[in-house]
Amino acid sequence: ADSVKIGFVSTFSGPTAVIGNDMRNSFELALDHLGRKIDGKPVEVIYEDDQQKPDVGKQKTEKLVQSDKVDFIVGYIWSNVLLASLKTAVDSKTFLISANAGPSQLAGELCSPYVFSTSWQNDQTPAAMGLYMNQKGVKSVFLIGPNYAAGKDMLAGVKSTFKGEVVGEEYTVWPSQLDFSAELTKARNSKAESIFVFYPGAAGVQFLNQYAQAGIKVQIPLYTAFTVDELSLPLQKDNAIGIPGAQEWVNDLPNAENKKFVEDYRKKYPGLRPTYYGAQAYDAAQLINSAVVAVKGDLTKKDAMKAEMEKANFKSLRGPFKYGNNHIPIQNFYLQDVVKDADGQLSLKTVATIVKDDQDKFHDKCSMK
Amino acid sequence: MYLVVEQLLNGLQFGLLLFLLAAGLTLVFGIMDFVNLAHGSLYMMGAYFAATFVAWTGSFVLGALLALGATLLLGIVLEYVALRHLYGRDHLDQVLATFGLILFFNDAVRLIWGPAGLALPLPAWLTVPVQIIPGVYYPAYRLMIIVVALAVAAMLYLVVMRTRVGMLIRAGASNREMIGALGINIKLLFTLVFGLGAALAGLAGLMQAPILTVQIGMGENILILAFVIIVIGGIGSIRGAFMAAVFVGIIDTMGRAFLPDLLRKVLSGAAASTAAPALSSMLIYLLMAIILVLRPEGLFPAAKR
Amino acid sequence: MVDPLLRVDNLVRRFGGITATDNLSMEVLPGELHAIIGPNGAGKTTLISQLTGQVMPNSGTIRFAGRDVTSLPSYKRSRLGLARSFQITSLLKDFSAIDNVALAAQAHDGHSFRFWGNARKERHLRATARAALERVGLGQRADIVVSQLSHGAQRELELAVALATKPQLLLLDEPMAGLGVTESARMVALLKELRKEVTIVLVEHDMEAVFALADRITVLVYGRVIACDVPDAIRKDEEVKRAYLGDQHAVTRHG
Amino acid sequence: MMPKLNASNAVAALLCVALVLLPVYSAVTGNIFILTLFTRIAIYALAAASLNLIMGYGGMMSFGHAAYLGIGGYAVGILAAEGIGSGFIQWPVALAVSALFALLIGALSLRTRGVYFIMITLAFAQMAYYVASALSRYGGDDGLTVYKRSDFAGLINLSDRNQFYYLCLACLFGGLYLIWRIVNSRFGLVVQGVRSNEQRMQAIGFHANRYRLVCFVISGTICGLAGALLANNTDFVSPAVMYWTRSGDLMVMVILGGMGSLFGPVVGATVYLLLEELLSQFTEYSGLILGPVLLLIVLFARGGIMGLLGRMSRG
Amino acid sequence: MADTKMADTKSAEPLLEVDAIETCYGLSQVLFGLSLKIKAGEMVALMGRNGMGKTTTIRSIMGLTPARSGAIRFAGEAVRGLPSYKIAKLGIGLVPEGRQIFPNLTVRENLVAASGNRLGASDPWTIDKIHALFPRLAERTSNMGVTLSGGEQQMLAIGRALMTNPKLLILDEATEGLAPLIRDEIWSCLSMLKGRGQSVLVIDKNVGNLTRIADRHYIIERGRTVWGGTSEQLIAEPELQHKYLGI
Ligand SMILES: Nc1ncnc2c1ncn2[C@@H]1O[C@H](COP(=O)(O)OP(=O)(O)OP(=O)(O)O)[C@@H](O)[C@H]1O
Ligand SMILES: Nc1ncnc2c1ncn2[C@@H]1O[C@H](COP(=O)(O)OP(=O)(O)OP(=O)(O)O)[C@@H](O)[C@H]1O
Ligand SMILES: [Mg+2]
Ligand SMILES: [Mg+2]
Repeated sequence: ADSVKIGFVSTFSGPTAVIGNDMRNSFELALDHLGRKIDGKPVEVIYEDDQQKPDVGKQKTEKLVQSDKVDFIVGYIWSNVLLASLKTAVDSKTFLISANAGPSQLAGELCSPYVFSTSWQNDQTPAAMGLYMNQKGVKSVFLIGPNYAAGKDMLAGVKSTFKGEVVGEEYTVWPSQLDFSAELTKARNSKAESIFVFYPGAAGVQFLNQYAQAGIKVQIPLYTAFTVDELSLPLQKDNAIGIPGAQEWVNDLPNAENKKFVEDYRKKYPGLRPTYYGAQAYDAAQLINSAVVAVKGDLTKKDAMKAEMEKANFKSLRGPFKYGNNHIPIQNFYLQDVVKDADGQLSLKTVATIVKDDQDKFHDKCSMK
Repeated sequence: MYLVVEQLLNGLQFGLLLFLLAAGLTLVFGIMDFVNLAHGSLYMMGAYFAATFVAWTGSFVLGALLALGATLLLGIVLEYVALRHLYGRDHLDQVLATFGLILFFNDAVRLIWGPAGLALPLPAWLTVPVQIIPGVYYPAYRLMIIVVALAVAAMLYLVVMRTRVGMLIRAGASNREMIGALGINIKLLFTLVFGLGAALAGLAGLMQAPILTVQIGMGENILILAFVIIVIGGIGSIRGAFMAAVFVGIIDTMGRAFLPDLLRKVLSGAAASTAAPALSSMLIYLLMAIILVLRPEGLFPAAKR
Repeated sequence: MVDPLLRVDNLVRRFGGITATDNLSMEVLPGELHAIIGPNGAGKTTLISQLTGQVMPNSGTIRFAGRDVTSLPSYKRSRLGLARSFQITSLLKDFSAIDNVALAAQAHDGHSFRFWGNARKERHLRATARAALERVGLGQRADIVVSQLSHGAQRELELAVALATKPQLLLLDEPMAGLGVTESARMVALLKELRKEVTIVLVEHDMEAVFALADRITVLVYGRVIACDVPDAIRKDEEVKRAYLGDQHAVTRHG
Repeated sequence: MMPKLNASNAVAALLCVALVLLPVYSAVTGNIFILTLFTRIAIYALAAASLNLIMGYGGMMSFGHAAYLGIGGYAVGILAAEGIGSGFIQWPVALAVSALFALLIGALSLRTRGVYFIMITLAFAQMAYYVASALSRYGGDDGLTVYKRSDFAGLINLSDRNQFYYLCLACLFGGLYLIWRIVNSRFGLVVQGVRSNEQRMQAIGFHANRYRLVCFVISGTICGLAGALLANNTDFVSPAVMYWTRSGDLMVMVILGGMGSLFGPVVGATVYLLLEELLSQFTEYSGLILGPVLLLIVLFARGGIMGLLGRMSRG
Repeated sequence: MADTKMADTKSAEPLLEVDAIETCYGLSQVLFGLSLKIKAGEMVALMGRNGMGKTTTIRSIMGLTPARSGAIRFAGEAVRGLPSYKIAKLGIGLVPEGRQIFPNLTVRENLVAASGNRLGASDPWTIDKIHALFPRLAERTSNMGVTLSGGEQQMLAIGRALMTNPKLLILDEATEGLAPLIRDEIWSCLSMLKGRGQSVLVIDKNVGNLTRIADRHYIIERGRTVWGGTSEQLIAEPELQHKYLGI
């Protein structure tokens, strides 16, 4: 082949298109940084919209594999879309790089030589938050999360590391619950010292609104995972100030690649700020680049490419990391907080490193050794 | 005990929040007999207009008023251009047409405002929690929602059930031809009523935006809830919709608040912690199914009022 | 004395505050044409509806052909041989006239859980239906969709549908309403024919027809029977005149 | 009945021929994806046709039809996960469970009419959705991967693209033929009569709800078959396939194609899914086009696309 | 009512003039050049067998099924092509075939919804007057329309049309389903209205009563007016009745 073909499956329609757009923006930026060539070959990217539906995602993946005959497939925000699409990619021996979704199956029994992640396994981020709460000496927590797979993973993640008492655990209807006052009331009455929540996207905005309006913000501190990010922050505004979260990437991580990424991103997409979704997509492009360069552009050498990717031999925006046997990063997690930056805008800032070289706990279940 | 009272209040308040959206829908669907799935889109437009106008004028009240006017206008235009041709038609034609409108509005909003959603911050005077009984705080804004919802309910009831215009709307819904033969310009009347329904949707959108979000697709899940309420209450009955909204609000809230603990008492820990969330997710639908099995025309069938 | 075909005892039906059927008892003998008359809102339609099962009584019993049918649903009563026409036309509007009638015939031709054969090609159903249509004078319009038939034709079709169920007892709720003079006359002639074959209960405000046809007449007022007798006696009954017939000329000079 | 030659029949016939010949085209041009796409279309067409049976002919507006897609799919998926790979077991179970579910919710739902019926079927489907989401043993919300497609003892290989496509097509045509026979049968006439005027049908001696219920069960069973096919096609089942928006999609396909017309749902499914796919190729704002298209079809094509074609050929 | 005034105005010109209208339902034509005239204060009857186009004539006048060609003038205005509400506003009150009362409104609301006195009649109809006319309705005043008996619905339909205080009252099947007593009352009510200068167009099968109180009659046969004339003429020509009405 005289070009490198990459399929990119993400959500580009509906309310969550904002995530897909960010991933695409960052991926495009990565290609710009690579000169839009990989090992001298032009790169061709085909973006496909999964509409956040598993069977549509699967169909798009099939299209990319069968019709476009791509060399790599990147993307996947949602666990269920990824799981539906996985078999197509693996059966056709096409490399698939998850730039966000991290269901435990992917780290465990469904791991595959052809599948890599530039994100994390679902449990890792909340587990890091649990560790941080230990460090802070928090004695008790009330957990609230949406009643779906990732929601349960997140709460389980906190529980796996948090040493204090879990005084309550509430699951809310997903995706349709609008009002959290029942849960907030329970949390306040539980006399817990802290609340932990996981609410991605719009639900996070909604939760913080209600948390602040109910006056609980001044009573019980909140800890979060994936609830406050650069996408939700402009909507959460002051409600998010002082609310800590854990993340493997923050925009102010002190490495040269990251600085360039953040700067160029803001230049290329005025008014927007990069997110961890984007950073993961950016890393995926770099990962692909490293593999193709290693085989000198011979895309048929799949084993060699796999071996190269396993080394994670590229400059990740989050700083260097290693791959576990299951192709999930072994990486640091940072504590982030919301602050007002120089021009008075709210932004996320790294406060501390919670945990170094954290590996997910499903890697033993993976048959690859 | 406090806890129960407070949760009851939460439920009541959530019910009224739902009623705000259901109100416009009762008018358009319950009384004009037009299945308008795009009601959720008008709700969304109300919220987007409000967020835009509030940011623009810097005043919550002014922005809200402008947004109301804008949704009213949008509703009228929509009705005039397309929907008025669908009144006498099969409900399913209306479903398909207004489903098309949902698709259109979602993408139009994404094109105009971007996919990220907007913030609609509250003015400071509405953000303070108010102590309503000793030890129980309530967000001031939610109290305002209660007041607005009650006012809307009263207004709707009076207009529809007590005025000649209300009679004409109901009559026109059942037999358009005949109402025309009585010399009433039913087209114009329906356009105005549809506009009012749209404005009510917009009102719900802008009132709920500071609590919920301003997002693409924000109207869809809540629209289903609004339909549930109208159906439980009995289509066409304003009193029914109001009671059902409160009922659903309270059952839903109380269910989420107390069901898990109750289940834990009867079931083993593990079984309870999987069953409880599943059950409370289903609660509203379970409730609707049971009510409809027992009372196939809802709690307050309209004909008997 | 023959056993009555239909026997109603102490029937009561209330709607909210009003009692539409008030402790009503009556008998219909086999082979007779029994007319029911009474002012508007007297409860005639409500009575018919209770007899055929669209409305359930609050109390009282209905016996048909020696069987207690009080709590049977309407479809079961139809199978026993009770058929009715509706005062306010009730037909399958998007079906052709003949389909309407054929379905009625089908209902009484074994069960309809037959999923395969084409029912519109079943000869005997079609033949029965056509015969019923011919009888009411709609033979020419068999294939017209009901919604395109004129009001009068729809009234005639009502009767054809009832006939096709081959009833033992035919309950007709104002079959002449909406018929023109010609058609009314034809209907009277038809009923004269029919009464030889089947017992008929006729609700009608067309007094000429009623007095021409009825063997006996029951008069309802406010849900109660105020008189039940042969036509001549009813014609002379002062109470009936006061409550229903009005001036004598309304009866004699009518039409 | 000799089918008359008119625009709508011509389109139906053309569509059938095209569907049958598609694998040839795909083999000649090497465009495999089109086959994948049309396999999915055929499956949804079958589901839509089953919905049309109750909605178009029976007047029962089910807003929960996607539940059967999920139930048929989960029957296959769960059996596969438990190590029972034989299609001879999986598929009958899928059909039986769908039928049972239809029987249960039909018996309860048929107490209601009209919009109430729409909403109660929605409620039951949503409950099915939440139950599936709670099945953590079978992936819960994340869904369940079907590692091996149903095994038919070598009779047919579902993993072969062409064979699977023809299987789906055979199911579709089989389903349509069945529906066609049913709607013209005694049973079918009764069901349509009940749609038109229930009181009248009761009065002439039909137990309306019994016929409705049987019709509802037949429809659910056919849709369960579509569910089993879908699970095999996607190699995956998840609760998402039962969410109310999916039931809405099915309704849209039926109305778009033409309710109460035999081929309407096939045309509807084809047009809807193709439009979705094609529009997404060149714009991210497909709703700006698809939405108004749907609106225009309702405004100007009563009775959906088939209705429009029918009127065109009548002059 | 404003009897004298109403009778005077434009007595030269007919109140309603239908000239050679043709009307179709879809593709099937029902009226073929039908014409008729009603003068102010006159009571005119339309006769004809079932399905000959009487109802269609009325629907065309009201604009419910607009005529394709021909002319319709009412109160000096050309009304063909106008929407039905505008025609009704000019002063036509309709008692339609099949009654068409509003099932989801109470009896009282049915009357209130229709009430209006656009033309400023000096002695307009009120609910009380309707109740006096039909005491049965007074008893049912808060019942939903759907629960009324057939005859009660007919009374309500007439009451509703009167509540609009029309210049021209049109009754399609005026006495269908009414008990003889009430039927007599309707006829005497109609002659009373006529006595007060009300113009009426009436369809009914009761030729005897029609010839007694109507001024003129039209016979419709297959969508055409085949005969028009006074009651005396009609009575004088029994073969007409025999030929067209089957009497
Ligand atoms: N479903 C109902 N709810 C309330 N009232 C009802 C209902 N059905 C009938 N009625 C009332 O019961 C009374 C009897 O009605 P019914 O229809 O039996 O009269 P009818 O004798 O057939 O009169 P008509 O000759 O006018 O047809 C009427 O006053 C009517 O208003
Ligand atoms: N909606 C319709 N579509 C098609 N044809 C119709 C429709 N309504 C009436 N017709 C036909 O038009 C003709 C005239 O009908 P119309 O109702 O005007 O007759 P009519 O004189 O009022 O009869 P009737 O005394 O039975 O009411 C009839 O042959 C009828 O079949
Ligand atoms: Mg009656
Ligand atoms: Mg007529």
